[in-house]
Amino acid sequence: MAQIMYWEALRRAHDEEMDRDPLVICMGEDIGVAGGTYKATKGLYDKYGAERVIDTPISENGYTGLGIGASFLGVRPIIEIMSVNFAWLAMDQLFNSAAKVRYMSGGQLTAPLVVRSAGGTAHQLGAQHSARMEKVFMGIAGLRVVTPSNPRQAYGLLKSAVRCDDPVYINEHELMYNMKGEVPDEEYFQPLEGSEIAREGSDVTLFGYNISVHWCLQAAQTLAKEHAINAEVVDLFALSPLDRSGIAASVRKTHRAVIVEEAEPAVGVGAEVMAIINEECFFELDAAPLRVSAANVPMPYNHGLEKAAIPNAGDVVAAVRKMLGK
Amino acid sequence: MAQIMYWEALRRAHDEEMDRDPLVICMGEDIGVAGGTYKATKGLYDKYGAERVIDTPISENGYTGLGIGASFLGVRPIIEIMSVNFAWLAMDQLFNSAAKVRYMSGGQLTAPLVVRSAGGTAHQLGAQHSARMEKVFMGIAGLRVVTPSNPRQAYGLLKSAVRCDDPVYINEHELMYNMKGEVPDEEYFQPLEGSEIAREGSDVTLFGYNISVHWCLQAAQTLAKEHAINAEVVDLFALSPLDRSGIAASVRKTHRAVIVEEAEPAVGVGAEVMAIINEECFFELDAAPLRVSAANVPMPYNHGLEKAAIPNAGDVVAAVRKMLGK
Amino acid sequence: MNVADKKRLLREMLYARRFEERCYEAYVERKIGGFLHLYPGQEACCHGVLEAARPGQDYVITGYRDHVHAIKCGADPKEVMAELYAKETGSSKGRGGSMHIFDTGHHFMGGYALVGGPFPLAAGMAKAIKMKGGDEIAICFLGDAANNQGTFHESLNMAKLWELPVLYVCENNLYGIGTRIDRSTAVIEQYKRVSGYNIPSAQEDGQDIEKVFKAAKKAVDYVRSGNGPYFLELMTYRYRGHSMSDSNAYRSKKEERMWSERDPIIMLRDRLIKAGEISKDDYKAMDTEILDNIENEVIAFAESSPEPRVDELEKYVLAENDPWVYGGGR
Amino acid sequence: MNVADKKRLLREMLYARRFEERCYEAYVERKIGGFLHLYPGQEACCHGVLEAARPGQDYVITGYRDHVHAIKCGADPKEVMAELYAKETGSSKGRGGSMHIFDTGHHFMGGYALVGGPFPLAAGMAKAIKMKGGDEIAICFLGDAANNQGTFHESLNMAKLWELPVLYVCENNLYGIGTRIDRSTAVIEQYKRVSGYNIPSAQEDGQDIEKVFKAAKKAVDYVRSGNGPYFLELMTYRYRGHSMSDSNAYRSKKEERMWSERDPIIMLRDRLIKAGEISKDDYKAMDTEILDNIENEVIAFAESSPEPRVDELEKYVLAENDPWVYGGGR
Ligand SMILES: Cc1ncc(C[n+]2csc(CCOP(=O)(O)OP(=O)(O)O)c2C)c(N)n1
Ligand SMILES: Cc1ncc(C[n+]2csc(CCOP(=O)(O)OP(=O)(O)O)c2C)c(N)n1
Ligand SMILES: [Mg+2]
Ligand SMILES: [Mg+2]
Repeated sequence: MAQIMYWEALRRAHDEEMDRDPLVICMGEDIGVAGGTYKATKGLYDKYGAERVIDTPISENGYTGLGIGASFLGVRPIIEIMSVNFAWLAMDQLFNSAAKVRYMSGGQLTAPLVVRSAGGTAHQLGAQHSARMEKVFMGIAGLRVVTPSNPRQAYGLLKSAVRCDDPVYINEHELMYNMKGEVPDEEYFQPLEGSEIAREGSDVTLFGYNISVHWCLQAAQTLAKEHAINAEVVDLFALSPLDRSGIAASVRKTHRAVIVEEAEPAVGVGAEVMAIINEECFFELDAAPLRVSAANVPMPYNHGLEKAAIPNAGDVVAAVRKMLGK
Repeated sequence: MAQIMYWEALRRAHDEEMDRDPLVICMGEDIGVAGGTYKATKGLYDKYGAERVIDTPISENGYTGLGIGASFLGVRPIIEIMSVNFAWLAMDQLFNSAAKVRYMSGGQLTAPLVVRSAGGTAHQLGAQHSARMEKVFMGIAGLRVVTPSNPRQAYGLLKSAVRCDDPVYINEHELMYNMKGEVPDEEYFQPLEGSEIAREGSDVTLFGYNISVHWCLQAAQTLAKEHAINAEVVDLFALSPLDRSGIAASVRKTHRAVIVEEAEPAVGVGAEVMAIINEECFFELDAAPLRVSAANVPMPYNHGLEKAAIPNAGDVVAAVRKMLGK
Repeated sequence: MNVADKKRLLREMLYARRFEERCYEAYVERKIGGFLHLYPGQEACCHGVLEAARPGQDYVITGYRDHVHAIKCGADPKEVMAELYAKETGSSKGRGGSMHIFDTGHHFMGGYALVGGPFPLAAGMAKAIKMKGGDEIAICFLGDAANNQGTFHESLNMAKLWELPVLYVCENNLYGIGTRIDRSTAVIEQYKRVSGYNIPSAQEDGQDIEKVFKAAKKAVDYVRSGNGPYFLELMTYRYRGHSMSDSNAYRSKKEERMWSERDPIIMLRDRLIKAGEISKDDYKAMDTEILDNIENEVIAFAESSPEPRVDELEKYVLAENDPWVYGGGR
Repeated sequence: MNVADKKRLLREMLYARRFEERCYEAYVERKIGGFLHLYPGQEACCHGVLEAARPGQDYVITGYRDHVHAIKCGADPKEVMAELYAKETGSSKGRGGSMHIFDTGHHFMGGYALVGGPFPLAAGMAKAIKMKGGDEIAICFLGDAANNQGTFHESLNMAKLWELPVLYVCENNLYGIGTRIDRSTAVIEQYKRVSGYNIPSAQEDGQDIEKVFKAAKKAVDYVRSGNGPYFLELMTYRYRGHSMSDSNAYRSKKEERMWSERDPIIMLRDRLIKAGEISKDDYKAMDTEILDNIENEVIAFAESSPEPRVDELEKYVLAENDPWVYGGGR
C-alpha cells in the first residue's frame, strides 16, 4: 500500500477509468494543457488527447450542461469546477437537468456524470472564493453527494462515482490536495453510501466529513490525553444520502453527539445529522447534541478574522468539555 | 380592514412603494405589459411606465445582476423570478454579488434589492416547475429570507423588504395568490425577523411557514376537535434569520415540536428548527421532535403521486398523534 | 420531396394539429393537468426540419412545447397522450407530463421546461456522437426568446469551438409568452445573432414546409458532413396562447389574421389540390380518419390506461441496485 | 492629450507598475495573502480609457485584477496596500483583499472574483444613472476569457435593448489563466462578438496609451451622449503569470519577448524623450521618487496599520439597526 497525495489519488482514479473506458472524459477550466489547478488531471491531456481531456471556456452552466447531454448517450464525463463558488453558475443544469431527468423521463434517461469541485476555506481567498456549499448540493433529490476526507476515499469515491449510473457530486477541499495517505495498490471502490468509524470511542461521537474529520481526530487525541474522554469519530464521507443507521448506531453507543462542519450552521450538515439523531435515537441521548460550525459571515480576507470564522480542533474540544461538564 | 387577495396585497405594496419613491422599480419576465404571471404588478406598467416596470429578457442571472448593480446606486429593484425553479440560474449573482458585497467592501456597498419568487408545488407542474427552494436561500450569510403565509404578511413583508438596506428574498407560493385575508387599510410594515403565534396552544407546537402554516392550523383544529389535543401553531414568516427565541419560547411552553415543511427533508427548515430546539431547550422536550416533510423525489406530474409526495394536514395530525400516543 | 412525401407530410401535420386540439379539449375537461403548451401554427417547422433529417436516429431535444416533435421522431401518439393523462403507460410513465415527453428509443431526448436548458444538452449529445464516431446529428429546437439565455451564448461558442455536429433550430414565433421579441431582444433577426460564433446560419419562412425542408436539408447535410454546427431560424407563429393559462391579449387581431392566412397545413393542402394531387374530399376523408384515430385509439388508450401506483412514488429517483453504490459489491 | 498630460500619465503608469511589483515582493514575504493578480503590461488600458473618462465620477467596475483601476479612480494607494495587508485601514477594511478593492467614494465600485460577474452589475449601474438623470457613465473592464460567460450575452443584450450608458472594455491579453484564447473561443476578435447585440465596437492596440486614449475618447463620448452601450477591445499582454500561483509555463519566450518590446511605459517614455520633453535622468528621478513614495508612504502605512478586531468579525454582514427589520420601529 503506497502513501500518495490526495491529488495523486484523484489523478490515478481519472487515469485508470479513462484507460479502461474510452467514453470516460474529463472537462473543466485549465484541466488539460495545464493539468488542473490542483493537478488532479496532470499528464492526462498528453496521454488521452484534447478530445477526452477538455479545456473548457469559462462557461460553467454551459459545460456542465454539455457534460450532462453527453452522459445521456453513454459518455461518462468527470467535470471539474475549479472552485465550488463557481458552481452557483452551474446549479441550473446540475439540478434542473441532471438530478431530475431520470425521474421525469420515467427512468428512460440518466445522467451518469461526476462533478468534482474544490470547496472550503483555504488561505485568505476572500468572500467569493471560500464557499462551503456541500449543504446546497445535499438538499435536492436525484443527486448523490460524497466528500473524501483522505486519499484512499478520494481515489475510491471517484472510481465508484464514474461507474455509478447516478449523477454524483464530489466535494473536495482546497487545503487537502497535498495531504498524504495510504491508497491500496490494487483497484479499490469506496461505496457511495455509508460512513466510516475513523476512531473508536465510547464517551461521545464526533461527526465530521472531509476536512472536519481531521479536526475531530485531533480533538479526540487531546480529549483522550488531557481530559480522559474517549471520543468516537465518525467520517460522513457520504453526505447524500446520509448514513442514518451508522449515525444512530454510534449515538446508541456513546449517547452524545457533536457535529463538526466548516460551513455556516443554518440548514447544514450539522442540522441534518441532529435531525436524524432526534428521529432515530432521541431517547438514547444523555446530552443535547451540539454543532460546531463556522461563523455566519461571508469569509473575510484578513487572516485573523478568517481563522476566527472557521472552527478548529480546539473548538471541538471545548464543545465536548462543555457537554460533559469537564 | 379590507379582505383582499394575496396578489392584491403584493400589488398594493408595489404600488405604494413605487408611488412614494421614484427609485423603486420592478423587473421580471412578463411583469410589465402582461401585469405578471400572478398579477402582483398588474396595472403598474401603465401607471409608472416602461422605465420603472421592466419586462426583462429571459436572462435570470443577467437581470438579477442588473438589479443588484442598480441597487448599488440607490435604486430599489423588486425583482420577480417567475418561478423559483428558474432562480437556480440567478444564484450566482444573488449569492456571490448581493449577499457578499457589503462584507467584502467593508460596509461601503450594499445591495438593497428584493427578489420575489413563486415556489412550491402547484397543480401537476412537474419536476422542473415545482421546486421548493427556501432552504437553498437560507444557508448563506448576507441574505434575508422571508415567506408570507397570508395577505397581510405579503403586503407588510414586501413593504419592509423594499425599505430595508439588505437584500431580501421573498418566498411566495403558487397556490396562495388567490388566498383572501385581512390587510390593514393604513400602511403596515411586517418586521423581517421574528415569528407569529398563529394559534395558541399548550400540548404541542406545530411550526409552519408559508403554505404549511395552513396545514398546521387545519391539523390543530382536527386535533382539538377529534383528539383533545391543544396545539400551538407558530408561523415562521422569517426563515433567515430564524427566530431562535420565539421557537424556544413555544417549546418551553408545550414541550413538544413538530415542524411541517413542503420540501424534501434533507438540510431543510425542519432540520434547522430541530437543531435550534436541541441547542436552546433540549431538556424541555418531552418527546422527540418530528418533521413532516415531502417525499425525497423530484415532483411527479401524476396527481396521485404528487399528492403523495407532499404533506398535508392529515400527515400533521398523524405525526402529533404518534408523538402523543393518542 | 416528391408528391407521396408531401401527401404524407400533409397528413402528419394535420394529425399534429388535431392531436393538439384534442389536448386542448382534454385540458378543458380536466383530463390533462399542469402546464400545456400547444403547437398549432408551427407544424411546418418540426415536420420540415425532421423530414430533412433522420427522425428516430438523429437525436432531437426541445423545450416544453414538445408533443409534436416527439411524435415526428417516432413516439407513439397513444403514449404521448397517456403521458398527458398522467398514466403509467405514458411515454414518461406519467411522471413527466406535457413538458417532459421522452422517447429515448426513438432518440427523442426530451422536452425541458427551463428556457435555454436544452442548448448545452444538445451540444453534449453532439459531443457524444462525435466521440462514438456515428453519423447521427443532434438537433435542438428552441424558441426565439430562449436565445436571450446565457446558455445560448455558452453552448454556441463551445459547439463551434469543438465543431460539434449539432443543428440549432430557432422557431421564431415572435413572442416569449406575452413579450414581443423586439421588447426583449436587441437584434431580432435571430440568424444574425450567431455571427459572434462564426456559425453559418439562415432564416427561412417557417410556414411553408417545402421551403423549410429545403433550408433544413442544406443545414442537416452541412452538419452531418462534419462541418460543425449550423443555426436555422424559422419565422412562424403560434395560433394559441403561450400555454393554456395565457389569455393571448397582447397580440392584435390583425396580426393573428395575417398569420392564420399563412397556415402551414392549408398552404400545403391548397398547393396539392391546385396541382391536382388530392381533392377536397380526400382531405376531408383524411381529417375524419385522423379524428377517428385520435378518438378511438389515442384517447381511448389514454383513458383506459392505469395510473402509476402510489407505492412506486420513489422509483426513478436514483438507479436501482447500482453495484457501484456499494463499492462494486452486492 | 497635451504634453503635461502625457508626462502625468507616464508617472501614473510607472507608479502602477512599481506598486504592483512591490505587491509581488510583499506576497513573497508573506505580507499579502490569498490570490494576487498583477497588472504589469496592461497599464495603458486602464490609464488610457479612464483618462478619456471622468475617474472619480464615472462608475468603474472590474474583476480581480483591480488595484490599478482603483487607484486611477482616485483610491489612495496607501489604503489599497493596506487592504492587501489585510488591515483595518484598507479600502475594504481588510475584509476584501486583493480581489475586492472598493472605493465607492471615488465611484470605484469594486473588484469581483467571479469571472463574468461584473457584466450585469455594470449594466445595472448604468440603468441607475439613466434613471437618476446624471451624465456619468458606467465602465466595465473585463478580460477576454470572461466573454465566454453567459452573463456577457445577457448583459450586452439588455444594455443595448434599454440603451444604457455603459462602456465595456475588454482587456484582451490573449489568455484566460493558462488557456490561450483560440482554445476557448470560437471568434477570437472580441469586438466582432458584439455584432449579435448591435453594439458599436472597436479594437485598438492596448499598449500605446495615445491610441487607447483616442479610441476611448470616441467610445466614452458616444456613451455619454446617450447613444447606448459601446464595446472597446484592447489588445494587450500581462507580463506576469495569471496570479502568484501561476507558473506561466504555457507561453513561449518568443511571445513574451515580443510583447515586452511593446511595454506601454517604455513606449511612452521613449516617445517623450525623443520629443525632448523629458530626459533619461528625469525619468530616473521620477522612478526614484515613486519607489520612495511607495516604500515610505504606502508600505509604511500598510505595515503600521492595525488589524481588524476579531470581535468585529460579524460586522458588515447585514445592515446595522435597520429600522425596517423591525417593522419601522426601534
Ligand atoms: C429559465 C426559465 N425562465 C423562464 C421561464 C418561463 N417561460 C416559459 S416559456 C417562456 C417564453 C419562451 O419563449 P420562446 O423561447 O420564444 O418559446 P415559445 O414559447 O415562443 O415557443 C418563458 C419566459 C422558464 N420556463 N424557464
Ligand atoms: C465564474 C468563474 N469561473 C472561473 C474562475 C477562475 N478564473 C479566474 S480568472 C480566470 C481567467 C480569466 O481570464 P480573462 O477573462 O481573460 O482575464 P485575465 O485574467 O486574463 O485578465 C479564471 C478561469 C472564476 N474566478 N470565476
Ligand atoms: Mg417564441
Ligand atoms: Mg485574459
